[in-house]
Amino acid sequence: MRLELKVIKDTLLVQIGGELDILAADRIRQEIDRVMQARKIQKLILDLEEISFMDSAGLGVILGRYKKISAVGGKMYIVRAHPGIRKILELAGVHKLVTLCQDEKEIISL
Amino acid sequence: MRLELKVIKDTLLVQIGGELDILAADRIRQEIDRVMQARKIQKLILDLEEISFMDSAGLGVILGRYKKISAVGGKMYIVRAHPGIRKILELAGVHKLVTLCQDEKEIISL
Amino acid sequence: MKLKNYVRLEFWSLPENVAWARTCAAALVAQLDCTLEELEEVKLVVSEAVTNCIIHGYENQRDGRIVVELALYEERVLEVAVIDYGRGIEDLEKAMQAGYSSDPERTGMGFVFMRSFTDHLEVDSAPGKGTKVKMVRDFGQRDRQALA
Amino acid sequence: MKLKNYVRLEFWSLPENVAWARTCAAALVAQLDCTLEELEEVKLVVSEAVTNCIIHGYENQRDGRIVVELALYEERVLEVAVIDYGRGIEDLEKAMQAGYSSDPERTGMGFVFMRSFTDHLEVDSAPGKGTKVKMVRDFGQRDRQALA
Ligand SMILES: Nc1ncnc2c1ncn2[C@@H]1O[C@H](COP(=O)(O)OP(=O)(O)O)[C@@H](O)[C@H]1O
Ligand SMILES: Nc1ncnc2c1ncn2[C@@H]1O[C@H](COP(=O)(O)OP(=O)(O)O)[C@@H](O)[C@H]1O
Repeated sequence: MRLELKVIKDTLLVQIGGELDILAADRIRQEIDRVMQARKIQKLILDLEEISFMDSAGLGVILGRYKKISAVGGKMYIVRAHPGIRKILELAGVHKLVTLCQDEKEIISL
Repeated sequence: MRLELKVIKDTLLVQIGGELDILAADRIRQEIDRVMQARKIQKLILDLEEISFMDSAGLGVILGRYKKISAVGGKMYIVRAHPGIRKILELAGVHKLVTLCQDEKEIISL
Repeated sequence: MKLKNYVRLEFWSLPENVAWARTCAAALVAQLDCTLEELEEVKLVVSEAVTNCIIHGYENQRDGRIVVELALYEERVLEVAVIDYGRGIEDLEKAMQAGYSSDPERTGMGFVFMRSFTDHLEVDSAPGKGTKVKMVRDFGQRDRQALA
Repeated sequence: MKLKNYVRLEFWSLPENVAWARTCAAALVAQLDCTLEELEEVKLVVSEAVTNCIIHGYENQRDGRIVVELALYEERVLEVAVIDYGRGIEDLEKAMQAGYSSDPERTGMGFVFMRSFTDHLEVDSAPGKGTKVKMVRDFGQRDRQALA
């Protein structure tokens, strides 16, 4: 699993690569929460382009971060999710809570 | 496993792709022997570039074909073997019986 | 239906073995000439069932024993069983509800995914004894419908 | 040495399961952070031992039972056991000789490869009962030598 976090003003951009399952979930959860605690983040963007697999443990990380950012009045976005990943997100209703976009350009300029 | 046979005059060029193990061995053995029986082959060239795995079952196919072509006074060549495959061929002493070459151009023009 | 191949995996309840188990399952099912998408779906349902053994069955203890049985039948039918000998499920009906989870960190979507990506799902559980999840996926259905 | 992970595969003596078994072995050993070359070597030795079970142990019968046990120890040590319950080996010393094969179609290089790509090879066989091949590969050797 690869994980890269970038803060641009009040935006946290998270790039996740590899298999997002129970093994990866803990590390991703911790790293995102650490940055969200240290900085005043209002936009959380997850870039899922490099994700090759995701199950409900990965979904749990996403929904958990959604709850956190919503609690502080922020917003969450998912960019570049492949069709397979998108199907799982939609089955779980994530698309109703989180905006799915092609890329982050429009979000950052908002 | 992928297998392609091409006859050019008295030369049989065999391109093998994928995993050369016990499962692939039978098919390769049969197809080569079929052509060698139908045509007067004097040069047998095995192109191993697309081989991703080979074990002693694959080695058995190679040594078996070496015996056949030698019995009719022909010669055998192996081209484009990767380092990992080359190591196995050398451990088994195949390089002392069969010429290992970079490509088939020089062989065909011989 | 004739059984064409059968394998059995047994392993410890370690989080790193979830990826291993789904890789082994997909590598076997590849013998049925599936599409990449179908293989991804097999990976998903195996991942869900095995993760449940670790998190719920053994409550993250690392020395639990998990068994995965994979059977390939004629006409491209796959049967998967995932078994643990852990705490079991008290109220199976509640557990199977979409969105229900006994763990606040989880989504309660595991059984939803298992049901969505298989043709048959059966759960057998005894509190204190363990849980067996059986799933059937019929990859040949489409071929047979096309012929009919 | 502390055991860190243990898995067990059980499967039928089908030629298509040789590729499956070596894929499963490599997928597990990847947990030790090996190089691609080292993983290829693991695939090779597992392939040799499992192929022997099928060809020699069960003489190509398709309903034999093969067991592969994989144990990962601390300090990156791998132990593999490949077991069949087939015909067994009469003369073990002869069988282990480089180039010896009881089958004219084979090369007699199987045990040579198993020995070349592991640090320890042990064969236990009883005629009529079966054969167990145990191999140990110490991937941590180099790390420890570099430190010393
Ligand atoms: N192997 C198991 N052992 C014990 N309980 C289980 C097992 N699998 C599932 N359960 C119970 O069923 C509930 C629902 O499972 P599931 O739909 O996979 O959602 P989740 O895993 O997100 O909780 C779990 O929260 C748990 O209480
Ligand atoms: N699992 C087994 N069961 C019975 N005999 C075996 C087994 N493995 C190896 N042998 C015997 O040992 C011999 C040497 O094995 P090996 O070095 O792998 O060469 P090969 O498989 O090419 O014959 C075999 O020819 C066979 O007689």
